Amino acid sequence: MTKQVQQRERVIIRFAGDSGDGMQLTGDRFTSETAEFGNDISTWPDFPAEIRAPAGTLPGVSAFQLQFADHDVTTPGDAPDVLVTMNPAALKSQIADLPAGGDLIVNSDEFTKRNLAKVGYATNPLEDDSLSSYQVHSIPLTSLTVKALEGYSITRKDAERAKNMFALGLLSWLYNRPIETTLAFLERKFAKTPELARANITAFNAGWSFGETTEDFTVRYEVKPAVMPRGLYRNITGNTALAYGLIAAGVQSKLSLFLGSYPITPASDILHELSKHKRFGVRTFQAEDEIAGVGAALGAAFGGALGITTTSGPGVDLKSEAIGLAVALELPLIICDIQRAGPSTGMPTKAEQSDLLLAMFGRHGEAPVPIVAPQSPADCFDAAIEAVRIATTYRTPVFLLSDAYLANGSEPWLVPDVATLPELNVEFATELNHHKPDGTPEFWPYLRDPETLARPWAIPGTPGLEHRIGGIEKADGSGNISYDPSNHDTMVRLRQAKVDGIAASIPPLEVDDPTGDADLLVLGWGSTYGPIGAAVRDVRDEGGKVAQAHLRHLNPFPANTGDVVSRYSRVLIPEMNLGQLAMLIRARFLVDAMSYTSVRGLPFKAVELSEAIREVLSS
Amino acid sequence: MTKQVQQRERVIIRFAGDSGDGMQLTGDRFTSETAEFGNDISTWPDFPAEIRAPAGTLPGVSAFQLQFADHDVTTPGDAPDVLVTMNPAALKSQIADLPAGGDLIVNSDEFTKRNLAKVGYATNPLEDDSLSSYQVHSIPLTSLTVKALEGYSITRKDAERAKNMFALGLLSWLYNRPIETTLAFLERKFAKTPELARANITAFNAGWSFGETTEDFTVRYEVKPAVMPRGLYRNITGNTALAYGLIAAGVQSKLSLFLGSYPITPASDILHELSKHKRFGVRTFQAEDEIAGVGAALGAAFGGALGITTTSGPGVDLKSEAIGLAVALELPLIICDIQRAGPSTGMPTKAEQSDLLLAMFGRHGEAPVPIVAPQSPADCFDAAIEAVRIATTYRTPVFLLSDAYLANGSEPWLVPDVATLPELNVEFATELNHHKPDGTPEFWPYLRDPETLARPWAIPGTPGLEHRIGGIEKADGSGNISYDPSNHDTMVRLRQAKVDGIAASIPPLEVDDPTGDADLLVLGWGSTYGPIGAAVRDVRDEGGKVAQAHLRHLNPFPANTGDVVSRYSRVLIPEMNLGQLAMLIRARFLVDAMSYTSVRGLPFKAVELSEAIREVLSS
Amino acid sequence: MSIPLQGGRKGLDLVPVTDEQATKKDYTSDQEVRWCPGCGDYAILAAVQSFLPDLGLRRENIVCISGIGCAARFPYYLNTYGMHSIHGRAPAIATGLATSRPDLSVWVIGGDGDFMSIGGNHLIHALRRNVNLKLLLFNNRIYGLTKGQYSPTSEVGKITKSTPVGSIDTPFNPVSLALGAEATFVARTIDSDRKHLTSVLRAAAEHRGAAFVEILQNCDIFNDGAFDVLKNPETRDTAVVRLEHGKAITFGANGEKGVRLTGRGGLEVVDTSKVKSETLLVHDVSHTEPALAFMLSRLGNVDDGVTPIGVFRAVDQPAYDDQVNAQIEQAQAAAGTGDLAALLASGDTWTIN
Amino acid sequence: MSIPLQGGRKGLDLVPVTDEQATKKDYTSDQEVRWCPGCGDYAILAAVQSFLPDLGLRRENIVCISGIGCAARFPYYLNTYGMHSIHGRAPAIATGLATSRPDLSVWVIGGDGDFMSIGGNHLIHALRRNVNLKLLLFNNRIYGLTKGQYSPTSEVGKITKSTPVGSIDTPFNPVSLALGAEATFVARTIDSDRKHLTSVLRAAAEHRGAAFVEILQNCDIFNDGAFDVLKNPETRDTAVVRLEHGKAITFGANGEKGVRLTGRGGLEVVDTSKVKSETLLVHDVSHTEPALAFMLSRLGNVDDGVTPIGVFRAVDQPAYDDQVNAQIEQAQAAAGTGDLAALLASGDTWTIN
Ligand SMILES: Cc1ncc(C[n+]2csc(CCOP(=O)(O)OP(=O)(O)O)c2C)c(N)n1
Ligand SMILES: Cc1ncc(C[n+]2csc(CCOP(=O)(O)OP(=O)(O)O)c2C)c(N)n1
Ligand code: SF4
Ligand code: SF4
Ligand SMILES: [Mg+2]
Ligand SMILES: [Mg+2]
Repeated sequence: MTKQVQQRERVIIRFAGDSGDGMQLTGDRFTSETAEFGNDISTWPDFPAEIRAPAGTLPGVSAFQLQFADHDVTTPGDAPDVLVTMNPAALKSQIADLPAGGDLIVNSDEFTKRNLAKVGYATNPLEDDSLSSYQVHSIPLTSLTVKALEGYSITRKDAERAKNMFALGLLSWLYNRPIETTLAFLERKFAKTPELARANITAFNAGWSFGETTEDFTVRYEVKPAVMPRGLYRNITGNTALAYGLIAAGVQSKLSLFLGSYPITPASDILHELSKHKRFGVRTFQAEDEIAGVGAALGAAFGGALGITTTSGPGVDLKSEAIGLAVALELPLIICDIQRAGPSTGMPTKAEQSDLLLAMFGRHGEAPVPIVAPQSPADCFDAAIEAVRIATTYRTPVFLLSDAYLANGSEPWLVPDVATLPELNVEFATELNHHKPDGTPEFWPYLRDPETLARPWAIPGTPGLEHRIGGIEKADGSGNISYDPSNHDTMVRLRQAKVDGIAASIPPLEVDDPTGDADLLVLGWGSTYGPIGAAVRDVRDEGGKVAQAHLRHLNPFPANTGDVVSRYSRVLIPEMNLGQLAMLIRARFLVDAMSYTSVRGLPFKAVELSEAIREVLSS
Repeated sequence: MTKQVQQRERVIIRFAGDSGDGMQLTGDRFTSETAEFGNDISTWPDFPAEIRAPAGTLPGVSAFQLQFADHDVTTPGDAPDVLVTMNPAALKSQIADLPAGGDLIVNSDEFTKRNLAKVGYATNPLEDDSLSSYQVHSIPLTSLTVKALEGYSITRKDAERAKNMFALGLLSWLYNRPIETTLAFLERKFAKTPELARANITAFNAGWSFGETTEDFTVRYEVKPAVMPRGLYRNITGNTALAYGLIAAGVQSKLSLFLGSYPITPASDILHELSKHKRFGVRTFQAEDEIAGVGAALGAAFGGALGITTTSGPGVDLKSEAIGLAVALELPLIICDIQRAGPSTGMPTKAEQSDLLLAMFGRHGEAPVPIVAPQSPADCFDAAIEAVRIATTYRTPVFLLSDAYLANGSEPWLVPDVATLPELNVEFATELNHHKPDGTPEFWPYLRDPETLARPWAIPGTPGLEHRIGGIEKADGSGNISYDPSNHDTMVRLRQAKVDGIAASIPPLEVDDPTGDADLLVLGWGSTYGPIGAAVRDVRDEGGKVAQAHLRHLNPFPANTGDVVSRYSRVLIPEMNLGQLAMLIRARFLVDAMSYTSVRGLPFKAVELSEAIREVLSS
Repeated sequence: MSIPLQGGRKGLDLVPVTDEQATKKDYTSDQEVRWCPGCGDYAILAAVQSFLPDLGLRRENIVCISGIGCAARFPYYLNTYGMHSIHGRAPAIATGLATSRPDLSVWVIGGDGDFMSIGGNHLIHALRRNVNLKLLLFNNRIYGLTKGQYSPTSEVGKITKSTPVGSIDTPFNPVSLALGAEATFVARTIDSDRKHLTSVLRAAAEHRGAAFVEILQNCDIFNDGAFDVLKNPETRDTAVVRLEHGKAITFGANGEKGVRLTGRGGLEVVDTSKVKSETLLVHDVSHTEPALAFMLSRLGNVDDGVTPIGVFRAVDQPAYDDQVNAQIEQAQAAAGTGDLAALLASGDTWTIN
Repeated sequence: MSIPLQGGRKGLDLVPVTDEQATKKDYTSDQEVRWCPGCGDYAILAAVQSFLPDLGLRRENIVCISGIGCAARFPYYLNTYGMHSIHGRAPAIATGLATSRPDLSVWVIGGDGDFMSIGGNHLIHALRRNVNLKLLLFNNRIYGLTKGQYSPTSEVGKITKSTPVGSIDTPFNPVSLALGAEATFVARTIDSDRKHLTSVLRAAAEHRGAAFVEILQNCDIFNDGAFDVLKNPETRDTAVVRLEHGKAITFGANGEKGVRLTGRGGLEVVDTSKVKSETLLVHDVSHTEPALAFMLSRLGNVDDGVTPIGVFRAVDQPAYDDQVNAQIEQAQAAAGTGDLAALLASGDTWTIN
């Protein structure tokens, strides 16, 4: 049977199943095939908080959504076109997101009485009328897979497990994906157990053939490759990009990396990634807690390393005091906060942007710290380099604010040419820099560079520059302990001026205002870039006039930020918090910025934002 | 020789000497005598950071300033009328504050070559012309004291030590203070060594007589008692008042106090004070660190105690995570932050108001916490009770923001009648409060009071109400773990609404605008009340029109705050930070509030503020 | 196994009892248990739910406080009062609760990350203070909840997500650390040995002061089989030494091995058939000084070492909370309960008429 | 006193040396020393300033890191690189420095509050990891800088500002705690005994890995005389036991007392005139297992106990930082130093032309 082929500009697929069903792997593989094919992609893995909640329960559902298109995509999409659910729990928890008419692929084998009861289905939704508004493809994925694998000398459990490859095969057929990367991947993954490799490949092929033969699918879809800049691409998650950015910054600055970290979701993968790169001289220290993590990083920074600490909200709380010390010591330090939903333990695997004010103000005393935020998974690479640039140039701790959504989400990344990476020239002090009244030369650890206000970085091992630094207030210049009231006032203002002065080194805030006459500016920061961009485009497509700007630097703001926000009669700031950036903008520039906030642990949907924008436009 | 007596409305005296010279004690005694006499008083002890820096050095200087008057005083005064300096270090470090023509009493015995050299005096200032603009009374205090004590069987060291009592006697004579309390005090203090008691009394009397007889002093001063409300008075420091306020709140609420604390300057004295009051059932736990301190207080709160933790900036940093947990648990908890100059270790004995934004935002996630700030030492009593009222009524952690200046400063306190203290009725839950769908009653730990949005406080030991709480997001009502996106959004907003709703229970912000037509409002918070009040009065005395308001509640603001700040065309916010309240006011009400800031570790002087006000008025 | 009791149920003296016989069901909450299938935590939960009713306490007077981690999910499943707090801080939180509420039996649960890594300081301070807490360490030698990093109890060379070429730091021996921290009650047991586990928990419950129990717990997912040698019927008899108070220390399927003191200040494993039985070390949990218990705790630290389980130490020393309360009672007995009016009017006062 | 050296100056192996003979003055900074007159910290400072030059190291390769407290002011006075950090965190900060800079000799200074209270966890973890740090605990059994609260090493019943009717918690024995935390080098000495102090510091310096030294230090102002019995010529000979490697443990003015093992797994003090000298315990710092050292550490914990000083334990075990660096070297030796372009282009890639 030849199937009809339909063209699509973009498709959104969501795989959902039990934590044990391998949905993340399935999603990853489909992503790879799709990348290989040349579509633009954006992905969003959505883990449960539990390691492995009891099989078949709602909390155990693990999902992976991706959007791919023949054009530039910035989000994994709002609502899926195709929802794959491997069990009743997945169906129950995800079905509300599938629009009427959407394709629903269901593993019917799992819809047993017991499994249905577990999640509170009184009747089998595959048999009652409740799914009538969808295109339901009820397929016994498990038994088809097991059947396909008869003859393989593997356990029944292993055979059943391969059902995700069957599903992947089916979807790969449906969207006509290239399958080589997956086959190669399976060979690699099961290199030690060739029988399993063969079985999984067979399951995959069986899924593909099932698509070919079953009458259930009459249409295949084609999504043309996107037009993308030429070059070498790979798919990359935010956490990997961030880790690579740090390594690249280490190479560019010729500083050796020292990571002091304590595991915490969703930041741990950066520790895992960096611990693999010993060849780059990266030292990773899994500390006893977050305080020791940042402390060790600061100690390493004192010794001339690029000190880094990675964590999430609860860890930032704990690091506050040491970050304050870093402010006083004026040493470079990178604090990566992969934000998650708070307060307290909150929802550890879900995303939120609610640590902005913590990063700004979460230390006693006046202790300003620059803040940089990436806007997409791949952008974590550049943002990390930028954070290192600021930290090393200005000798200051820097916050890098990512979030759970960027951390685990992925997108294609045009692998940069190393020659084009920013140069980060860091020089350690080697010379005495001051004279005593009697003319003898001496070393002043707090003598500032007149332009950057940075102090010299004189590391142990440098003869003649022996000096002591500490958290007690220091005399301007000499760095000796000083309780002089005016000196304290001077130093407090100098530290602030140094951070404020960074604005001179950062590019102006760019505004995307194609018609040039929008009167609403939508301003964002961080991971909302994708959905805001999509929403703005949608509104513009309908003729709405709206400008968009996105802040990479939250402290200090780019020098023109005041001009930008004052230029528009209305400013809308969507945030996944209760309006933290809005507060800063209002206080600083006295503009009546409006907040659109949602604190659901989920990224914004483009539709909710476009709705919000439309509402402002029409008001 | 009869001396001339001159009237004075107010006098400012500063005692300064080495840490070992007993200046704090001298100041305390003079304060007591003056209180006894009936003047209004305000004091300001200014300690060195060192325990006992080497004798005679600048860092070892300890000072005590007080202002007393025949009228209401709100500050210890800007510049002393009389400066007592016990050694060259004291002279060198303090003399700049003495206005021309001021009285300078110097212990000439200490002006030896060695002591002069120690602080870098090339020549003896008592002998060169450098002090010619002051009324210098150069008196060999040490040798006069030793001479007066010849015949006592005490060591020479003890005799020398009594020189502070000689100085006190002299000053007591000069201002004609009643001496009974001091004599009684010395008897008490040296009860175990009667010879020392007698010696010190003799030294005191010798100082008094010296005043009578020496020709150096031709004038005595009289400062009439102030007209003050009738009643019983005592002098009280902020830390003592705060401790008493907590004890009173415990009595009024019938909750037993549990303090979990780790020593830190300038908060330790609250721990010391509370540890004395075991008769009130107060349990004090000196924890291994600040985290354990707040943790234990929270654990006690879970058990139905009034949980308190006391600290200063570095400790607040460390407590952030546990405070976030308290926000999630919605349990009452009092966090007393006795602010000191930061960042990092900063200047630990000096005052600053730079933890306001830390208290507001220093936790990950959206974790709002109410903030209350006392405005004078005695006011710490009332502010503590108010903090407890909010914490227990709304089941929330509350910040009480005092500072080093309030903590150690003192003023006369009209001892309140216990019968007039606020009633704090706290009720623990004892009953099931909800029904399951099938009608069986159950307990919902997060079912809120519709008015306050507070949840029930059901303490262990209550049969039938067994329940579990935690930091993971909870389902609205039942309190069970919930990862439901909408529920999280609801809960985040409910917690915010609960804190915002406190505004309904607090008095409106009062404005002092005598003529009613001022167009400048000076808005403050915390310990700046005294100097702002004094400055405003000074400006008004010259005919300036200026209104004053002082915020006791920083979060939420009183409901009318927006009205108040919008009513004035100009708003000036003096703060001992870089403009933290100003930021909140600007963001919230979009008024172009101006900051006047000083970060010198010192309280404002009234003159600098009146100058600042005048400048605004004339601009 | 004999349970060392200092003065009977001293640890529970002040906790109200009930005559109503409760059951495991009464101690089972309505929350779905969310550990991985096969996790050792299930066995511990079942043991605790079964054994608590036997203490005869009023259920509402039992409180379970935990930090964060898989283990720390425990309180949700126990139908008593409970708090799932923050990572590492449960011993501190529980200290506040126990100190202010002598009528409660307070249990603290944590994993090896929770108790030995981030919470190490609170743990050792709670032990030294001898706060009346039962501290159960679920030691799976791995970070479970964060998906498999090595922990401070992981063996050297462990390959995990954060140590791709093997960990390099010497692990803590939790029993040694607790003994070095002046703990008055220290024990070790195994998740899968319900009887032993229960008897140790009961001894802990009845101890007045801090009782520290290390429970070797299997993490099915990230460190499966870590304790197999102690569980496997073929190896366990020679790998595990069961300490029993008042009995000579022997092990092996038929007691063919024994432990005795060397003349050089150490312990050695001997064939019981080859030595006089009087020369074997008789276990005594009540030594005032912890040195011998410490020596026993090291038996597993050598190559081919054996792992002692049971109660290492149980000595009677004043509990912190009891003394806090005693100081209050003394103050009140000496001078009456506090009089607020008198307090406020204390010190130098004067009157303005 | 004999100094136990494992393989000579192993601890300083990687630190550059100099031929120029430095003096105490070279190690004295220009900052005014600000401790109270008479404080024991002066003696320790003088000892360190005098002994460091003898190590023959390049001064710029020595770093001193402290937390907060009177003791923690130390770095300001030593003319090396130094950091006065925050309360309790110095061991963690120093861990980062030592791990990334094998060419430095890193000294960590803290008081009993700094190391044993707020910083207890970092301390025990640094010890267990065996990071190449010299950790000097200035134990004055009080909080000096905050003006006199009791500390985790204060004796029970101590009356201080925060314990007006006496403290009630059992103090840590820092040596026991360190041994329980797997420390490879543990010693105790006294501020006023310059010779002993210096010899212990030298042994610590030369130890590779974490060396923990408890220095009993007098606080003139808030805990004066705490160690008088160990210093007073009339009492010290019977109160102090000087441990010397390879020698029988004796004390008393003329060695009339000795320490030996009991048959019950403990130690006892005996009259040397009444026992055979061979029965005395010969001190050996190099026992693989810390149990005997632990036992010695308890000698002071009983009534009329004696306080051993000297090196309790000094064993050769891989240092954390050395192993971190070895893993890096191995990785680089095996596959070359990292190639950034290759890294960025790793994984599944595709090309768009
Ligand atoms: C302050 C803080 N840091 C880190 C984490 C992340 N975290 C949660 S549990 C855990 C460790 C889990 O290991 P363990 O305590 O051994 O418990 P297990 O899961 O193995 O039972 C970590 C690091 C956290 N929740 N909070
Ligand atoms: C986070 C923090 N908590 C508390 C303090 C206050 N503080 C400074 S030093 C100290 C303890 C001092 O005792 P110790 O460490 O024994 O040093 P000593 O002064 O006795 O030498 C304390 C509690 C602080 N500086 N920082
Ligand atoms: S990850 Fe390990 S410890 Fe955690 S629930 Fe699963 S099996 Fe148990
Ligand atoms: S307070 Fe004690 S420890 Fe601190 S400097 Fe003074 S004498 Fe030394
Ligand atoms: Mg674990
Ligand atoms: Mg101390």
